[in-house]
Amino acid sequence: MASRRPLRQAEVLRTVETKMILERRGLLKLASTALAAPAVMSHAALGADPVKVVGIHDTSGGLDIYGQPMVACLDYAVAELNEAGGLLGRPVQLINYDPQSNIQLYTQFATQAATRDRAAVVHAGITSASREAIRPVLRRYNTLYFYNTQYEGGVCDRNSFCTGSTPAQNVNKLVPYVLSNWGKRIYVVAADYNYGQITSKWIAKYAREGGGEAVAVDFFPLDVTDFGAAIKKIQAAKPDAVVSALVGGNHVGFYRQWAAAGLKGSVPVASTTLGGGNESLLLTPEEGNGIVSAFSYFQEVDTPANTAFLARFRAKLGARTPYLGAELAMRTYTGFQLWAEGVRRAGAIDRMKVIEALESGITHEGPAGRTVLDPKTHHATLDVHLARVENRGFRVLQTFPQQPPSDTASVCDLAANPGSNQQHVVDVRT
Amino acid sequence: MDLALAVGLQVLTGVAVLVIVSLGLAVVFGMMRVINLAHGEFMMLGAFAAVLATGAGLSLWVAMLLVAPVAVGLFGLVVERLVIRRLYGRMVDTMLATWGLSLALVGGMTMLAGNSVSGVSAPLGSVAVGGFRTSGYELFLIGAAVALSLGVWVALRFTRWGLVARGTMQDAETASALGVAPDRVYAVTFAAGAALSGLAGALLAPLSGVVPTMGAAYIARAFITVITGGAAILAGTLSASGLLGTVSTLGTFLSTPVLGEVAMLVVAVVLLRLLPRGITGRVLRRAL
Amino acid sequence: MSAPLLATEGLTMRFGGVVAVDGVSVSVEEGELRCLIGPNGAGKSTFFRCLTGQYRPTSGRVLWRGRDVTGQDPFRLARLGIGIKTQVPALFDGLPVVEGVRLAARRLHGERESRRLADAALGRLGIAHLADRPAGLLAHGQRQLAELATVVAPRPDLVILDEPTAGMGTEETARTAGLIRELNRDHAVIVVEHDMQFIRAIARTVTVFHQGRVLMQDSADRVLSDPRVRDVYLGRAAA
Amino acid sequence: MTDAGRAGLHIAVAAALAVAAVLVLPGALELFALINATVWAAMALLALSLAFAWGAGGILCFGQTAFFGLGGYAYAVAGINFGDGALAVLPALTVATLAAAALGWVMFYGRVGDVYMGVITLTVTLILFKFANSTAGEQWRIGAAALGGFNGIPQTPPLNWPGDPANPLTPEQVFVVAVLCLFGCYAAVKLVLLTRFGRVAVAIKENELRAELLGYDVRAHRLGVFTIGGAMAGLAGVVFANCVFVSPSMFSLAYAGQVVIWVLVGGVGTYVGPMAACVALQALASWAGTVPGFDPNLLLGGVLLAAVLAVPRGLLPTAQDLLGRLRPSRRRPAEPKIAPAE
Repeated sequence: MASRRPLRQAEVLRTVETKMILERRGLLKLASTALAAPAVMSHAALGADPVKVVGIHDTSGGLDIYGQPMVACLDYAVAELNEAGGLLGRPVQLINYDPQSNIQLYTQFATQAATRDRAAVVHAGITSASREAIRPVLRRYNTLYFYNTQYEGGVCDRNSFCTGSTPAQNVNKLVPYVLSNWGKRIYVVAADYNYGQITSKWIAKYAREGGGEAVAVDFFPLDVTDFGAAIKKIQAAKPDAVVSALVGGNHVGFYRQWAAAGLKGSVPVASTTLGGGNESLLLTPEEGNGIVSAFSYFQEVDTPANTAFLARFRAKLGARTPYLGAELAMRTYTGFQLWAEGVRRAGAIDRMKVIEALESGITHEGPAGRTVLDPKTHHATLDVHLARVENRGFRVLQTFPQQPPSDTASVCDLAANPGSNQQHVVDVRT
Repeated sequence: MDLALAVGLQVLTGVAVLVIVSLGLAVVFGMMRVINLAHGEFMMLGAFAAVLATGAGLSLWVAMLLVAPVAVGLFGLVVERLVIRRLYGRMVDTMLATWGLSLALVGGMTMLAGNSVSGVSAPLGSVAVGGFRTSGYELFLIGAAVALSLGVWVALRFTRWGLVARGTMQDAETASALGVAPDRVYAVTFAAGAALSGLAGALLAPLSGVVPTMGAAYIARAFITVITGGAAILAGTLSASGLLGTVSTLGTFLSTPVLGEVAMLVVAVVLLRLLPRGITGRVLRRAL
Repeated sequence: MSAPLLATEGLTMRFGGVVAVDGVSVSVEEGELRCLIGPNGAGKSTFFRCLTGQYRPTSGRVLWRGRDVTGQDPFRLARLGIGIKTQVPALFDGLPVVEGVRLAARRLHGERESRRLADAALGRLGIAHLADRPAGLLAHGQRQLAELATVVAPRPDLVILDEPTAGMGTEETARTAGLIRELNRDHAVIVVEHDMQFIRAIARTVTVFHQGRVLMQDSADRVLSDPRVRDVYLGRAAA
Repeated sequence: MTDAGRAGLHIAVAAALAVAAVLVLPGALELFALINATVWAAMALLALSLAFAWGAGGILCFGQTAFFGLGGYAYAVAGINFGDGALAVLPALTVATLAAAALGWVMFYGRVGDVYMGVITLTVTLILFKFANSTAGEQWRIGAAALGGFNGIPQTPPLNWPGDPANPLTPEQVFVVAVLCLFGCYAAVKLVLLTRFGRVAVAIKENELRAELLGYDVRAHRLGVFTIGGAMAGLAGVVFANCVFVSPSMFSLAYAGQVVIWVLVGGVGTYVGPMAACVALQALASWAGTVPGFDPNLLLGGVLLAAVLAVPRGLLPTAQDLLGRLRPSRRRPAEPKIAPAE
């Protein structure tokens, strides 16, 4: 696939210069750019120029349950860094955009981040759909990209770092738990886009490998709220357990209606996604208790580092402190730390220098335990936990330390093939 | 056998939801020839009214069955006075104005309440039907659809308002010849339609979650049901809901929820091609 | 003998249980001026709509020069050479009068010729001074004339007029009667009417409708003096 | 001035504006603003397509975005399969045109009434939206192009010089293409109105029965107008796909609604009005989006409501009336709606 030609040098310079005097108002910029462009002066002399970091996360729309705590953590990470003196002696300026759960706004904001804000790094994306919308844009405009969410794996792009867990790390723990505790016949319900489509294949693969079977897979678009028919259909298949890869606030209705139909007692539910946002808070204990998830972090993980972090976090945010749930918010915090470490090691914010530093084996010890960036895949080796919903929170059942991203590693080697920019769909039929 | 029973029950639920969702729109369309594109947002207001009332300590049933319809009915009265009344006889303009109202309501509510989904848990527990378990609330919705239809039938058949309403449906001039101030009839009708919409929103809140944008999920379905049904308020809504609800539920069972809905929309378009005036435009013309 | 210009054979139109037109057979020759009369509800408007393709008759046939044209769309009938004037004048309200008349002529003729025909038609009906006025702003009588100009501009073989004097004063009616006689020099004309003065002023042959059937058909004088016609029609009109 | 003269003047003015935009803006705007301007040009083209169908043909289409989306999707699918964006334009236009013709045939030859036409077009758009949204599975691919469901097709290829797929157009060049498309379509719809076909279409809008009784085939003319509108919407979809990428939201209710709002606010029966309203309202909405805590929907809804209640004929015709009243010397009461005066 031919990608767009990179920017000409002159364009880049012009963009850099004009953007400084612009307001962040879409309406005014057409006029103001045209008028003001010739009068702009070079700003290179200003040493304390802030380093610009852009965050693009949905804080409204169906995905806000994930986006809001992610933005809170990103805000916190930046504030913490600035209080400690910033990066390379410069303050970090964070610009947050809310794409309102609308994919096309992601493209727009990513373009804006790259061409107008000239961000040093963009931390962005919740759904895999949003990642696939912005990844090509940021690659085209040579802007470093961090994706800090658990996802279906396979992204192999030297410009992107994926710091969340992938199926070999989480599904690989969740499904064996289901098989050995609940039974061999699994019914899969998944969100109808690339995350759900690919994750459901992983669920089926691990079920097969564990001697079980995925008796059926149903997909639901993100705007579905009424699961009545689906619930009848599941009952007709008489599974031992349901594994859900449902996504977003609308899909929380599934757990609610599953409980309302009185099925929670007879057919237990596990989920690759529940907990990523505040779902466990939305569900009453009758609806939520007993659902099992696997993630690389839960707020309830009981380690000194996590306890200390949560205390600082609460002290800073006070009454606005969100519930962090599992993985996504903390990975956003961790992702930012990894990038900052890369910058420090590179001694510069230039994209290639930072990428090379990040590929030199960066480790972050933090609230989520140890995270090691894998140079070959740009994915992370991390601790994974199995946990069960209990009274609007999670109770950690089991911890699997230092799980490597072996799924992506089986298809991706950026050291050997640095030009790769695809997402490989791991062939899970085998 | 159990499966057939479960599917049958689900079809009934699907039909019931369509009836509940469409009745408010149908009353307003049938009597006033007004297509209220803010119908979905009236539902949204009803759902929010119910959530707020429950939060204020009222019982869920009072909140759903009383607070929601009354609040939205009053709101409908205001809308009729400020907007609809100025546009009588301009069907297209009314559609556009209510479309504007719908956007404004979504925007306004988003600013007030935020764009997050808040849920309501379904009351009534679960019921075993053969080897299947189903939510008691779904059965309640079927009952509610029947009760609402009966209510509308009684109101149309036995009240003075209903007499005028039926007159209007057959011939607007006859109605004014009955010596009723059309302004008041229209105001009452629109408010009644709005109240039905509010009630529908509250009733469906446990299934749909409550969010300012929830109306969009329903307006198209309601709109299509009413147009497919044609001019007769009750017969049209029931026949179209029956047909479309069955198609969409069976489609969902046989394939996916999306294709179920696509099948329903396709049937509606084909039907409108064959019967350009809706089901009750051709058959059942004298029905209510 | 050649086939009549327009003829119906057993034309019947039912609405549900109501028979609005019941087996009507009428024929009109080239160059004829024919009046169809009858009290309200006699079925003449329904008959008119069957002739002009707005209704598809339940049974029976409509023949144009011997060719079966039953149930054809109005535009196809119009293309045969039938000009139709509706009871409520149908004009392009937002367009200048002359544009409507030109478009009428333009279907068969080139742009230049249709301009000439339009000017001629407007002049013939004495409304050349209204040419640039938007049709929507005309007074009622002017609208009737503008529509007549639109109808005759393409020079149809047959002109069918539905109650052309509806809403006119005595003087306008008289002028319209003159106009119709003048039209009849070049075109066959069918007039659907119930104004007796008007009929008296223009008609040669009159067909009387009653309860969906043809009650009688004869010269104007005889029809107007016939006691049956007086009973069903004039009697009531006089009362 | 004759109609033809007036149309010529308008086209000349538009041409001057287009040339000015093409010469000045790519140099004057930063890249981001330029891409945005391209999006607005695509949207203005979409507004123009509905302004034509609604204004010239009296066809109330609530689902103009159906052809917009189909054009975009067809472009993306063909472009990926051919590996050449330039070759994909023709298939895209063909798909949009055929879809409009088929839908128009169903509606006009089924003698569907106005309101029902609105419902059917809206429903068709919703069907496409639902369908496009459900194509995430790997079985949904056309040749090399996966439809991608909710994701859309982020790999939508950019346009390139014909025969030179290795050399895609720069954003500046895409902007130029967008402006040229917009100008070309504007000139085309102005000229169409001078032909017999266009004049008859306008006449049909004014009085369907009269046109029919004059021997004009109303259905064929409406079908023609609707199909031309659909083709233009398809072209708008191609331009849009070049500056964003195709995804199901092209079919969404929100877009469908906005197009209707632009045309209504700008003035049904004019062309410049809807295009100007499109740009102004988009600018207003994106500005409103930056006001913290303010929801742009409120603004859009308020504008629509106010437009219907206060200026039902739209801003441009109302403004023209006011101007006309200020200049009593040029008496020309109640202009015919479509051809003149923009």
